[in-house]
Amino acid sequence: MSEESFQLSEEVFIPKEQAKLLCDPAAGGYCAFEGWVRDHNEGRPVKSLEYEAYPELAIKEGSRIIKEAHKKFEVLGANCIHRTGHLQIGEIAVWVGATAKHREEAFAACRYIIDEVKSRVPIWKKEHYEDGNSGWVRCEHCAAHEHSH
Amino acid sequence: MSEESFQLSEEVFIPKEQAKLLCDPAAGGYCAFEGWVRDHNEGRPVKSLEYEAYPELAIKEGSRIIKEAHKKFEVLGANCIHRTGHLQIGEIAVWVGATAKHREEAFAACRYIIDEVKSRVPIWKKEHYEDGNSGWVRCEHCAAHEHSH
Amino acid sequence: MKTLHLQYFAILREQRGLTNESMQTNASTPAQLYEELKCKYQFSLESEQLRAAVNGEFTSMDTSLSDEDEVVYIPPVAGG
Amino acid sequence: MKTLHLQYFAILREQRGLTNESMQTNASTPAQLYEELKCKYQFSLESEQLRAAVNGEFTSMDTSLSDEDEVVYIPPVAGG
Repeated sequence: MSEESFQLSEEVFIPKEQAKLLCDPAAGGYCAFEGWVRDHNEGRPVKSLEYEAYPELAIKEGSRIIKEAHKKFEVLGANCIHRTGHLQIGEIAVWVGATAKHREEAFAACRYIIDEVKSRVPIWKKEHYEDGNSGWVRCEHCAAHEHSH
Repeated sequence: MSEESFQLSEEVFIPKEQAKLLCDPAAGGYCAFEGWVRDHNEGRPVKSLEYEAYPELAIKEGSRIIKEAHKKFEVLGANCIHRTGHLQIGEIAVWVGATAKHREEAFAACRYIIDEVKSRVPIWKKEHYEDGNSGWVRCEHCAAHEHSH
Repeated sequence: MKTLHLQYFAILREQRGLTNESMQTNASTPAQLYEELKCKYQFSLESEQLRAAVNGEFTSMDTSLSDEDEVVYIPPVAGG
Repeated sequence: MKTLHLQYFAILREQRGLTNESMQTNASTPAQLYEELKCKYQFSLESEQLRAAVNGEFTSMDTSLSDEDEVVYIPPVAGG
């Protein structure tokens, strides 16, 4: 397993180049997930997204998640790369790839990694709405709540 | 949903070109699965694989599976392409891609499609082993059994 | 007697040594026809391992065959 | 009094108006320090919504802080 199994990228990246690193003649199944910037969230039209990371800890925690996937599932390879900065609709925000002998393990590892990354890695998402407003996802409700009191 | 949601291909295909067809600004998650030709099966070194399809019915049944995925899950798009002919180690035998608003549905649809394709679509796989022997997967055990009596 | 058109795939194609043929038969179902073929060409698969397709669609091994039907036997599949 | 180094991210960075600062404090845990900061800078998030990282590693909000520690508060994450 490479030390660079979890990466942050300020620039657009090519999933295929990441997938190539996972090539392995023993692999029978490859599962990939890509998170794309959607044009709406909870009914609100979204214009663009901003991702901000705490890089040092994000890379540590992300790499731990990949290591866990190796332990839990019989994966041959697993990688994840997460964008930071300002992203437009349709851009890839996060990519996960996992290979295994059989598809079950490839699916399970890929799913595990994206779920854990989304809930544990210190990366934050700010939505810029069509109406000109913006908000930090999962942080602003409380903010709004506070301000209304 | 395109009529060509399930395709057979005698030639190498580029997953990225298939994935492009699924681009959708409303999609937040894209899950893909690729089946790769492995260098072994059940402990036996494999040199290459041959896929043979009953094309007319394979396309019908494959397209039905994609339709089912649309009904069962909230997918925005789903495609599958399956190779036929003689494939070398590392080549892509089958590709499935599914997009949805959220990742759960993208994963579920992708998994459903590959599982059903593998068990229902009339495509057969012949393994060519390093030792010069060959056999039709899931058909030869019985054959061997018959011959030994 | 009816005329049936057969297409063979995978292991059946190899064991039969051809991809398609037309034949005359008294068999009234795919299951009956297969017993005839199995005996004649020493197919290794048992009838229970097969599915039948008639005129390009899956069907029961016990469906009634009509004159000029196209019959295909589907060995256990192994795509992907 | 100890000196602590703070880095701010996301909503905390915006509400504080800067990315990092060093400060002198008597706070002995990240939780205590946050109450101080929250009051001073009117942070909208409650202490219970945050995780703390000290010197580049996740830690409890009740851990003991030492002089020259680097402290980061982690708002609810939303990657991907």
